[in-house]
Amino acid sequence: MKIKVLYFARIKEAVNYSTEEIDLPAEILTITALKNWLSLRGEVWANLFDGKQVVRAAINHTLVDDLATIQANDEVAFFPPVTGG
Amino acid sequence: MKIKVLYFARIKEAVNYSTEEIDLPAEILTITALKNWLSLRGEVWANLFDGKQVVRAAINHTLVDDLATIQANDEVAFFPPVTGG
Amino acid sequence: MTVSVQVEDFDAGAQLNKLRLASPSIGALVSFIGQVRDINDGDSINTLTLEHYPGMTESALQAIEAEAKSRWDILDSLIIHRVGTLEPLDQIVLVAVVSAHRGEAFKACEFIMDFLKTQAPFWKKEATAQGERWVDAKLSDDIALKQWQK
Amino acid sequence: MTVSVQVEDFDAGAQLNKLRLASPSIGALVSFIGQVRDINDGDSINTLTLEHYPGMTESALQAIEAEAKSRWDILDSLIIHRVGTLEPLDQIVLVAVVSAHRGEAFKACEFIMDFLKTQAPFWKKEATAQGERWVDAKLSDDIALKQWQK
Repeated sequence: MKIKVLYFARIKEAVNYSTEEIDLPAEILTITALKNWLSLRGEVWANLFDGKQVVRAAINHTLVDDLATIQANDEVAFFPPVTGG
Repeated sequence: MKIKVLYFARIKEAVNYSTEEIDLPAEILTITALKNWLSLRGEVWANLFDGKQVVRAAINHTLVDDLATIQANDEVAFFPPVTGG
Repeated sequence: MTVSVQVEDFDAGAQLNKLRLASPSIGALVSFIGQVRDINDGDSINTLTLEHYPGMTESALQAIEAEAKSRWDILDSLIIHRVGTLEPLDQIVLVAVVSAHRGEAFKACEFIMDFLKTQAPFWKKEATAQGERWVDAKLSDDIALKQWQK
Repeated sequence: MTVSVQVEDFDAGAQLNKLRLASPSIGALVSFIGQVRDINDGDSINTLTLEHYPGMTESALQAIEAEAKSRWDILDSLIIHRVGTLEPLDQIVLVAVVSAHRGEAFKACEFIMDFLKTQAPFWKKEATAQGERWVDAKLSDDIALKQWQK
């Protein structure tokens, strides 16, 4: 299924992407699965999702936890803890 | 001893004084004693200090309780609970 | 730490800018503005007249500011309170506090308002269609004060 | 219930006047202004750049306002948050809440700030003499959030 993935702040800089379209394998159904699948891209990606830093996720503009389910055409975003205000 | 007494808000209207100089008998040493002494002036004064309404007191611009001691040349004020802000 | 008791209206925006621009170590500005409402206790309010105790008012407000500064790490504060006759939508009071971080400024500003409401010698008289009446002190203000007891 | 995410500065005084003058049933206006400090974590700050997640930011802020309105009896609220590159003394954010009485406005305003700090997708990058660095989220902000848990 096709999804859109966005990256922000230090994560955007680490992976050198701000946005990409991904055609996910059918078995990738959750944020955790997507993180693991992206980790296969190489060291930068593996380091990002190795659990040593907090990577928050949103689906369609709503903060979600890692067990949240991804559906076709979702907009998924990865970013560090927020620091506005 | 001579003191100055000020009245504010509904108390000022009740007694029809805003300020007066009083030469107190030597035995009037506290706010309570002053209230009792003023009550002897008549019904309006007696009603004011009969305990049915809260009458707050200040000595020299500081809120005090009824046991506070009055000294010569003090500025004593009587007023209802405050309602600013 | 500034206190002003005045008949004139104030420019809240100009006051807040002045307070926060005084130092780049200020990160947070919390302010309260009180205004005259058109209805109180079910009756329409034509005017609200504020009486005060000149001299004591200023020293009471300064004491409240000093107490706030002793309790929280605030950088400056401002209290402007009007007296005289006001109408609905008129500003009554401005309390503003600046600090490095927001938590201190929020607490100190609310503390100052709660103390002002119960300790500063102001009295309100309302003019309604039924005549004039003094505003009674509210039990809720005494309750609000209790949260700050040490 | 208004939200604006914008590059431009804002006139806090004009915004506050507009908010409080909208209704004579408003008795209390509580506001928070955040400004850029010149020192953070011991280093001098030249500029602060705010990145955000367009679309999600606005909906997160609207959700925070709606939650505040569901918890307290407030009459209106306003959030203005700037993005882009700012300097010390620049305004970052304005949160303002109006209500009949002060207690509700104080609580709702602090609630909105605490949620904004931890839920709204903004990220800060500081430029210091030593180069650029992302600002880390603060544990104290997570702790501040806990007081609002039901």
